[in-house]
Amino acid sequence: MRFLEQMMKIDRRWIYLAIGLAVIIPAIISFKVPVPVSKEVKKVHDFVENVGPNELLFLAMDYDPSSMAELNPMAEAILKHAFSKNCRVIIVTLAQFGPGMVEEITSRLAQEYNRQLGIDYAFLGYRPYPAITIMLMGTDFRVPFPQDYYGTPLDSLEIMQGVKNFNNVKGVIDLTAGNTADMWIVYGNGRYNFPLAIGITGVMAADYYQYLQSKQIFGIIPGVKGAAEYEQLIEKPGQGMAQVSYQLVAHSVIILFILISNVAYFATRKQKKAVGGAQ
Amino acid sequence: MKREIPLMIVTVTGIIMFFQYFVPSNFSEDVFTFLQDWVMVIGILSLPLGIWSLVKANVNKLKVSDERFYSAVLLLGFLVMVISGWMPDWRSKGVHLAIFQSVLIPIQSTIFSLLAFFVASAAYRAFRARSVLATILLLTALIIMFRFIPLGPISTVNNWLVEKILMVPNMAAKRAIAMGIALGATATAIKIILGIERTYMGRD
Amino acid sequence: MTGGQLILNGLAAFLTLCIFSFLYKDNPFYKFAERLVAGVATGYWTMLLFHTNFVPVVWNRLAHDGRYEYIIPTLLGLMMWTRFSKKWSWVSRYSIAFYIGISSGISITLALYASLFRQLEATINQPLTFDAAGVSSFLIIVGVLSALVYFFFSAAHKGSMGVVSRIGIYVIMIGFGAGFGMTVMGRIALLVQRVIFLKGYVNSLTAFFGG
Amino acid sequence: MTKKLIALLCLVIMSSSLAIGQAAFPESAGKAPPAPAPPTNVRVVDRPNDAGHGLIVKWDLSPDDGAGLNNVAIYEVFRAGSPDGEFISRGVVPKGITEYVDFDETRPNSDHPNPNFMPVNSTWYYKVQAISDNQVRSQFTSVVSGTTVENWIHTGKIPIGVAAMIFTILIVIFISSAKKGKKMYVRPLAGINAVDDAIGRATEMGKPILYILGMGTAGDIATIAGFTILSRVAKRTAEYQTKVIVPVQDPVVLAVAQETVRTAYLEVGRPDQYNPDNVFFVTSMQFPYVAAVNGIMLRERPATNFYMGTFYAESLILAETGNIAGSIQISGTDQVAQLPFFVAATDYTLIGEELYAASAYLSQEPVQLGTLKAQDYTKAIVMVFIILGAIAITAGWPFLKNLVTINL
Repeated sequence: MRFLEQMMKIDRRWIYLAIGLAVIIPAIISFKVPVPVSKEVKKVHDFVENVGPNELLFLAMDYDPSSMAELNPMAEAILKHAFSKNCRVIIVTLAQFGPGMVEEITSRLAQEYNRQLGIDYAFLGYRPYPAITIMLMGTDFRVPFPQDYYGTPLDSLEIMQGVKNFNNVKGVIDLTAGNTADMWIVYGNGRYNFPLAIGITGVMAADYYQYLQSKQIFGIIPGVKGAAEYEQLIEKPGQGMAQVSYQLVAHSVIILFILISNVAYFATRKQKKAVGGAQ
Repeated sequence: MKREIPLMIVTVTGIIMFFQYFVPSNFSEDVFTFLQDWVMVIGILSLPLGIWSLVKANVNKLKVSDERFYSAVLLLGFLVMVISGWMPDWRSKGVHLAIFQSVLIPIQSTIFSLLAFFVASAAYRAFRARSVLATILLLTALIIMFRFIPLGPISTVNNWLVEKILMVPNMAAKRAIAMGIALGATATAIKIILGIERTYMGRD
Repeated sequence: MTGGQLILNGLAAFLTLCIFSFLYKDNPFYKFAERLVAGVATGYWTMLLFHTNFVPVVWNRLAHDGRYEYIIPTLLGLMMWTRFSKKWSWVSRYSIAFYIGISSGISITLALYASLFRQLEATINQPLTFDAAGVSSFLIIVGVLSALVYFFFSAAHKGSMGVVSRIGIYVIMIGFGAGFGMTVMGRIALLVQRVIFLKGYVNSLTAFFGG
Repeated sequence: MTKKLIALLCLVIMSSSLAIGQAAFPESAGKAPPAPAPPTNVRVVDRPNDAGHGLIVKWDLSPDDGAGLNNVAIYEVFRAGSPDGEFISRGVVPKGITEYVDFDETRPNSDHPNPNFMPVNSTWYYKVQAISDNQVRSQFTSVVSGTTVENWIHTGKIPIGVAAMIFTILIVIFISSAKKGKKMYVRPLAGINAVDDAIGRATEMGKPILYILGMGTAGDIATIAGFTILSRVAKRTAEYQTKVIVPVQDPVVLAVAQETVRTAYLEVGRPDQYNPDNVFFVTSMQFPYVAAVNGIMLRERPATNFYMGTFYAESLILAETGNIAGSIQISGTDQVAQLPFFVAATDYTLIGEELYAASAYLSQEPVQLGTLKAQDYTKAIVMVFIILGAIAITAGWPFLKNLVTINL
């Protein structure tokens, strides 16, 4: 009882110390943590899993380097997944400062998985005005993107042979920090009715679950945690997992303190009642 | 002269800016940009008031022995930044940039990161089931935080719950609060323009 | 990493620790960092405003572009300086009047558009069908209505009104709990960045002196 | 929710996307596949609700769009300054779409000549072409023209104007009925009742009160609400001779806050007690400001902290430090995202609209209370609107929803 009473008015510095350690320890000793996988992320994973060896996946990486910390882990996980099972990927970016970053990620991972530009994947580059670009791609990828990012005409790319528009891809995954998701939903899925999933920053995720319910999208990858879930599913721990290990420890510490606080509160309250009951 | 005319100015400019919103013409757009610039220019040219207030307070503190060192640091920091800000290329190299990068940026992000500690201590103190309201606050926050903790099948249920909480009551609360704020802010602005709310103007 | 860069990073690391020391208790190191940053920030802000606002908006327009209508706001800005004098400080009220009048006029339509009309539209754009989407729109509407009832000032929250406003504040509290819980992640990430910075600095020190 | 907005945005965007399709369709090779029929009934109207720098080209679908040969892929719109001038492509839209918004409001200047700029009252000539899947172009439509018109009222924004008018009228009605002496009830607010106790506590302890106006400018309505509450607080502290410290981060806020406190002391007859140095400027930047205020809290140990205005991430840093210092804390902000932290870490929180209502509560003047009544009636109207709107949309009549959908 004495202990619990002390816990009621614990010096806040013990809490600070615990939080500090919760962040410092994973920084020194890295360890893997199991991540509970949500239904929405599993659906995206299963979708990519079911894309056949020569079938096409369309990946839109519509984010600027400012959202890199949250969205790059997702992009890497999806590309690793797709590349490792030999399905082909067409990549675009509808974010102004996206191209350099996207080029870096795709070429690095392609090298790692020994995938060939123009055969196994294509990076079409950037076009302004996302809504119109999406609609024009629904007509023909060659309309907004006559050439790819590297200046090769689309018709000369092996991957694009017989590939005209969204009818020729299995589905679209849009990674975004927000606004372009609406356009993919309205102008992409709305007009051309292809399966669409989005990966989005943690804070924005709450606003997009409604589209899941209305079946306009089939899956959501929310923030770093979603990326970690995806990494867990493909058993390739990356940045997402690393981030999540910090978060898991820190969250556990905070939850633990809340629980202690409540136990202490109820225990001391009962005691007080027993004392005060005589009056 | 000292109070009535300024209050009239508030009314007139307020009404002009209100109606401007509904007029898309070139003239109206020009008025909008020009008057917005007024606010900006008044703001910029008021900065000496702030600097004076800061410098005066710290020059006074130079006389207090306990404070002397700290106030000197403050004044020195200010002077070095202002003087180095006159150098050519001040934003891309030199003392100004070095201090910006090794003093301002690290201190700012460290103060911001104090929130990690304060989130925990605030949760420890506030999230006790003292009342129904505190219990609701506590339970919701716990459910949301539990999304990081792997608990097997419980996690599946928890994740479902997280999604529903974010989508329904969280959304409803945000919308209702926003609507209330819209009405409160509009009512206050209307009172200001009608001259009913005038404490900010002071009196002689 | 060069020696100079190492020293600058050392300063950054030292100041980082100065701020963290505040968590233990107020101390001279924290006070030093606090005052230093107040001075530096004010100096930085002054020069930033000078170069990016004063020069293009005031100076260039008057001295180069010949846009003499900008004399009016410039005069209004200078009138703020009458606050240095007790006798003439009332003159600054003219500037404040323009400042507040213009801002209030703009804010009415802005608040109504963003916080009322957009929210209303979002609340009533889903048909209340008998599927999951319909049910959650219905529940959102119930939540919004009861939370709005909580904000009624001129009626006693008793009887059925009391019940509804009670539900309203419950909904609001769930929203707050969710908001708090969701934010923890971002705040932890901020701290992780600082720890990684410190760890990187220690590594570069050992690399510099050890290797 | 955002669909309409996006639709509009999209149209705006289309008009700016200059001929991205052109390069895609070089002249077709080999045996010529059939050309689609051109669109019909082309006409040009003024772009509404603008300052006269745009036109909308409309047409009926080509007979081969979705029917006939069914080979139309896109439509391309061409424009010239005179009927026999050079026609330049302005952009393309996918099949199934029957209009194209053409606008350019970038005025040319000496550095950037802009031949495409569309001045007010300028006439432009258009023709449209359908292009097939196989990149075969139809014949051009005949040339039609239109003239840009400067609009003087934005029809899309009218609902906002009507709402503001109704609200203003309600405020005026309730204020005048309050002035006639009609008694008005307001329910108690815990945060408001705490203000007097908090000031009394500071007086008993002989410690100062700290008043934080947040990170807003003097033009933000939440900051102005903060000034009004500051005025009421300062009046009571002047009566009790308690010190009130106001550190600020904006020079205009500094001027107004000083004036507010000075007037408060004047109104309770203690102008000599007012010390302008207690309202002072710290620094303009968010976190350096927070560092300084934290220092003040731990050194001065104020009995009570008020947070009234616009707050961002600093809300919890300040409130937790105030808690360490053992102060009673009362907060209120218009920032929805920060409310959870104030609720958790301070003793009393004015939630959203309550912040604006606080000045009425503290003054108890009939004029102020009248506004609260007007706010309540408007809230009731909003609630009825939500109920009717939901019923209407479920029944398949979107007119109420369209009423609140603002097409900017």
